Amino acid sequence: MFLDTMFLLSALATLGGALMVVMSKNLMHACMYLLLSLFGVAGLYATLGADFLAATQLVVYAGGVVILMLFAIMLTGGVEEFVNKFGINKIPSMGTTKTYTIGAIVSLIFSFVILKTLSPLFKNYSQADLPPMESTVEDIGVLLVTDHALAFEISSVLLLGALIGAAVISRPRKINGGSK
Amino acid sequence: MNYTVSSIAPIVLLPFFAFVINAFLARKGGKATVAAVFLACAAIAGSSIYAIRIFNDFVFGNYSADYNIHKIFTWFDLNGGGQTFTVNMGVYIDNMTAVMLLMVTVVATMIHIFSTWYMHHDMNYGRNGRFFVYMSLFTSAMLGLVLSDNLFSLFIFWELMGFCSYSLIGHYYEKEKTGDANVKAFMTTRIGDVFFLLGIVAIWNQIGSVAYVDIYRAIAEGIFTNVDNNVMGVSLAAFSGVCIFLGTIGKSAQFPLNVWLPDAMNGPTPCSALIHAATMVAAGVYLSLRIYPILEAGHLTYFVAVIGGITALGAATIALVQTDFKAVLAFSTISQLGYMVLGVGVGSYNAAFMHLITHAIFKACLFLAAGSVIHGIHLQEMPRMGGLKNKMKFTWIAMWCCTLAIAGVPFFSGFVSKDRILGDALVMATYNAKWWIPTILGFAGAFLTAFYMCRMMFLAFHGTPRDQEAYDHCHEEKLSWNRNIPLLFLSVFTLGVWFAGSLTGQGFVKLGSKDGKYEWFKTLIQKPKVEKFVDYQRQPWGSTDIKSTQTFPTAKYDNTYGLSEEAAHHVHVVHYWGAGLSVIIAFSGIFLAFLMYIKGSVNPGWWVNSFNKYYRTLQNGYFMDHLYIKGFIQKGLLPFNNLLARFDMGVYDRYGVDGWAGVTKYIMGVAKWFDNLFVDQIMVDGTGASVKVFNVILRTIQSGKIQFYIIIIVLVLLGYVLAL
Amino acid sequence: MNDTIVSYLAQAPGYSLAVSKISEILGFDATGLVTFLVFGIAVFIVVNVMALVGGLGTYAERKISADIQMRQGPNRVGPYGLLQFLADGVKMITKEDVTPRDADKTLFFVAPLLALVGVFMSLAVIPFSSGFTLTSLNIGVFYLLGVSSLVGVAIFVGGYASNSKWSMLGGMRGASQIISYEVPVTLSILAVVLMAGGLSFGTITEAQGGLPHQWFILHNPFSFIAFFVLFVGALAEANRAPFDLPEAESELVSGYHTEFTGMRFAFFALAEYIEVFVLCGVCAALFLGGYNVPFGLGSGDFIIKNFPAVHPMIAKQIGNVLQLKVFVLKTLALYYVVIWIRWTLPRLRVDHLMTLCWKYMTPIAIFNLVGIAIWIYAFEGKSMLTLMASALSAMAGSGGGH
Amino acid sequence: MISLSSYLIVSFALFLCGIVVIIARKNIIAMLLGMELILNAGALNFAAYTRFVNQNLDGHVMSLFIIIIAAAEAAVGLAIVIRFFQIKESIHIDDAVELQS
Repeated sequence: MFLDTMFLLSALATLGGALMVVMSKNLMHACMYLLLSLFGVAGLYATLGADFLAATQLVVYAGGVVILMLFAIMLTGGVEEFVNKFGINKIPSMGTTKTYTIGAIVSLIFSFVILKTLSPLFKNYSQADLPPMESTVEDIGVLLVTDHALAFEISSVLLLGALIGAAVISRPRKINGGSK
Repeated sequence: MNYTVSSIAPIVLLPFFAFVINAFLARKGGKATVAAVFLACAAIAGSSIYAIRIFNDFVFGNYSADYNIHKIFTWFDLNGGGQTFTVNMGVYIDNMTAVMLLMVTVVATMIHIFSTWYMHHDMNYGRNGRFFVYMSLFTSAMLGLVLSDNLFSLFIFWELMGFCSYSLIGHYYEKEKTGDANVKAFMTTRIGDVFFLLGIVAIWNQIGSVAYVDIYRAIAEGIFTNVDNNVMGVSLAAFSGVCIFLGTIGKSAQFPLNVWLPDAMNGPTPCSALIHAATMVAAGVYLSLRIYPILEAGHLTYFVAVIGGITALGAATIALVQTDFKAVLAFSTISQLGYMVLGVGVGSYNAAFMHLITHAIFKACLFLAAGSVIHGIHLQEMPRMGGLKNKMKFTWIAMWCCTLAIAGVPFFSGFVSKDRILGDALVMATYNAKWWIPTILGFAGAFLTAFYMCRMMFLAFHGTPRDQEAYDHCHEEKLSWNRNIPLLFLSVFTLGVWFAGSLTGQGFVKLGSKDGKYEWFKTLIQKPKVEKFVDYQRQPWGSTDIKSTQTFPTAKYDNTYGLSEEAAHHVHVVHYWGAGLSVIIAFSGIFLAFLMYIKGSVNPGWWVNSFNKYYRTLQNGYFMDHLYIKGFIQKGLLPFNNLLARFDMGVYDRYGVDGWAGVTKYIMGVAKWFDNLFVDQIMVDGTGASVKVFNVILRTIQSGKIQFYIIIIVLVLLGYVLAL
Repeated sequence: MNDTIVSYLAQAPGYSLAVSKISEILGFDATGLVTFLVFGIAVFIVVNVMALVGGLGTYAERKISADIQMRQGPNRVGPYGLLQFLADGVKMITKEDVTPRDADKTLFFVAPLLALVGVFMSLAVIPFSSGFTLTSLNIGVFYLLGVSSLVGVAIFVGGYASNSKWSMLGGMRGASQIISYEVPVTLSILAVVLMAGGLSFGTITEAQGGLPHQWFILHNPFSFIAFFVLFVGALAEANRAPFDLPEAESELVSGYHTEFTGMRFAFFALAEYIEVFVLCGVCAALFLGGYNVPFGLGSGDFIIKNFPAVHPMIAKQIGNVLQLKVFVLKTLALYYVVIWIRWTLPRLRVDHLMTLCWKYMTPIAIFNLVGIAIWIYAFEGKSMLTLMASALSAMAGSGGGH
Repeated sequence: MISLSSYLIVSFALFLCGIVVIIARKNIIAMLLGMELILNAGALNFAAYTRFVNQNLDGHVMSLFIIIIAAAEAAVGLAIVIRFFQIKESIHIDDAVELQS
């Protein structure tokens, strides 16, 4: 009962947010809806008993990724040019009816592909015979340093690489020709 | 006795933490540096508390002589070729370690305290607390070396100490001489270390482990002397023994690698006291005591004894004529290290170790006192000193105590240890005539030791001031605690009763007892009995030591050396002769010095003028530096290098490289023709033309627009799914 | 999975009786409904008390600053001016609610609410006492880190939505400051987690004791440093002086809330004061022993042992009240320090702020983390003072042989 | 009554939304938003299967790695976007068609 309610609310937040990310004409608003959607996903994790994942989702997305996105929007905002260097009209950056139609068709094709390939493998499981939820923090911690130690190490190297890479790429430097 | 990791690890970790923190803290200057100095002193004092606990348990704990604590943990595993190769690290504490730990921590504490006085002015010259940073790291490394349970981790700490020594010798880096001295010290010991590593590798190769216990077991099982395990035609024991002993020669400044130690005196005096007198050079002797069974199995004892004897006498003769205050002490250090090695060679195991301990204490005290003198009078030349006893009472007292100890005067510690080494040498000489050589070298050195130490004392402290100006400028000694307490504390331990008596059981000192506990040092420190290690069980890291007192009967010192009554009687008689002889020698040395420098009835100037050639030879240390640089490096290595270079340029470059290039050039000409005709015109251009055709098609697809790519991917997926 | 305040109240003897009565009246199993209601009431109480604390925070700030500057401070409304914050609230409500013409209306509306939501969400795991914790989540600390970063988003969005350059700069400063300082703060918290062996506030608090030498701040030298790293980082995360660059009035008028008026401004201010309270509470719970009361007074053992006549349940309640008092006392002491710092230290420059974070506090925090790991490995988790005591006793006790 | 398929439907819808965003938008940052949606859909699937099928937490670890990778991707991606903006003064995807500026 409680879980069902929570699931419905979270799913509503997730899908509503995602849909508004699609529909919204304002990038800033889209970003805020993405935040809503990610909170919804965190809620879904919580209903799945994945408490650690839910908290990680909050920490990483709400605290990190969304603010980064907002920063990027801020730093790259400005007047939009509607004509490219060849003088041809550009498609508006938030999309037009035409692009949305193409997107819808592509997603339909994608859903067809996925359903066609994966539906024979699908088997439903109901909630009736599930064990009660337990704290997963300790087990995940143990798994990370035993079975998945290599992946853990590699991801730490990846994060370090991302850190250095991001710092190096976005560092302002002189460009020949004197633009910014 | 329940030892867990947390009661052993702090000994090493406290100074190490102090090093890590001070590395950041000390360079800030001002109060931060003061805090860093305090932290360094507190850390070593803290680890001495743990060391005292261990010492206390081992000495007063009524355990047998071969009781030990040995804890190991797996450092890393190497898997390959179906074999698992486990490298273990661990701590190994037996009686020798316990005594050594106490000596290192207490002497280091005293030297740290003294350094706070001595290095006080140094804080302002941009160096700040760097000295204390390295002292902490050094102490930590030395303690780690003492606690190591295998040769490999010992080697790691050994090298770490070498590095610290390098840094500390070069403390006054603005002087050019200092820069040369630390490089020299580093490079000279490196020669020995290369061989040491070679020895470790040889042992590892044969028995798959370098832990002491495994080495002892392998010796007991005869692996070291087995003919199948010969290395380069000699037995494994001889090969590895010589190699590791070369490490000792380098670190303990034995002949012929003794040239670095006198130059190392360029460092601050407290660092000389800690590193080049008390601990690091002693580490070499400690190592040779640890591998004593290998030396014995390889029949190397005579070689070791001769090296020790040569060093003892040679350094003593050089010390006779030195005029620099610290140089005398430096050469006397080399000489005393020679005695220790001689002790190892003649099989006087516990006396060699005892001399290590006693020497560490009195030589540290001597160096601190020397630091006190130099700091007071601002010069190091003895001919310009004299009469200083009126200005520096405490230094004078401390220094006389140590001088008497090093000269081997009865009731002082040096007599107890050195006399026993010489006595054992004499015993060996009575068995086999070839042992007379090291024995005579040793006795002659003892005479010279007494002479030159007293010469130093008389020149510096007695008589009238020879340089009135320097004397007048010399500071009056004030009663400052961090200067005098280390001196007096250490000089108390130059008395012989601490080492000759019985600290255990009934009363403090018990001389002349016929049975039972007699001379704690002899009881505790005995040669490792390799047979006991055949069924040796290791304790895992983190376990509590569960052995209880009951399982270990009280140790007894076998007064007859395990010999028959007749042989034991012979040994005793020879020992009495040796003791008598060395007392006579010591006093005659002192008397001669008295005649020369106080009474004036023998004129030293006449001797110098008459034997000027020999005097100059000694003054320059037998021209060994000269020999190495002019003879070995310039005549030997440099021409060889030139020859190699010439070979490289003339033969290898001209005929090898250039010749090969010529051949290639010719082949290339043929290839070029073929290339032009077939490859270029037909294949390359043909491919290009065909690519051009495809290019037109692909160019339209490769628009650079990512979304278009995604759509293509999706369409391909769709096609794939439909085709299934 | 997790204890809540409801499961604590359900231990009371009358609770299950009441639930069954209500079920009888309503005709269906009302356990869920009652749980929901009770929880709702508890949340209502906490939120309102916290709003009150936030309001009193503004009063305290003004009073303490007046004290530091040798002024009187507010003293007209109520005794000692205690009701000043209510008067301020009334003023805020009655003010005109201005929205700039070019503002992003939706986000301008959402931003203050987002700030308040982020702070109130973090109240869910604050351990006021062993019983009175809304939910003692098993990932409490981690959850708190996650939701408190919503405030950063709110500040940023508020700055953006106002469409004013001061607000914009303030918002960007605020967001960059908050995500930067999250690194040392998280690392310091991780150090505590390492010592306590759990992410729950309950576990961390129970791992400490009532007396100062049992607190984590004195556990080892590294944790001593870690506390200050956490505290300074918390100041920066709550945009308090000397890190109040997002609202630096000398440069940015009033920073991200320049354009906000009336209740919207009040929401931001309230969020800031409550967040300071929450972060002080976190510092107290992680390092200063949290709600632990010494001598077993907190768990009621003391009373049960010495006064057998008292019912154990009552003893426990008394203990709980004591715990609540201790926790609030520690938190308020830190709150005072925060205000004190604000009126003592000058503001940092932006580049100094970032230098402090990335070049000093982050390396120190990493060093602490490694140091604590080594400490725990080397000394088997014993604290510094325990080790000293055992070393002393070893010295004293080893004489005479074993 | 919720079951595995409920979660899969949610994640499927999330995934399709992401695809639409990526195809329809011409703004690079907006496309990155779509990427986040897609990654979340994947991570959600892992967590759902862990809960309903085998309960062995490997799925959680996998989701964790997905979150990590999403964070790294966002950081590097946005850095590239900012750099791109510095060079081209545009974040329109159709301006990013050359390998050389």
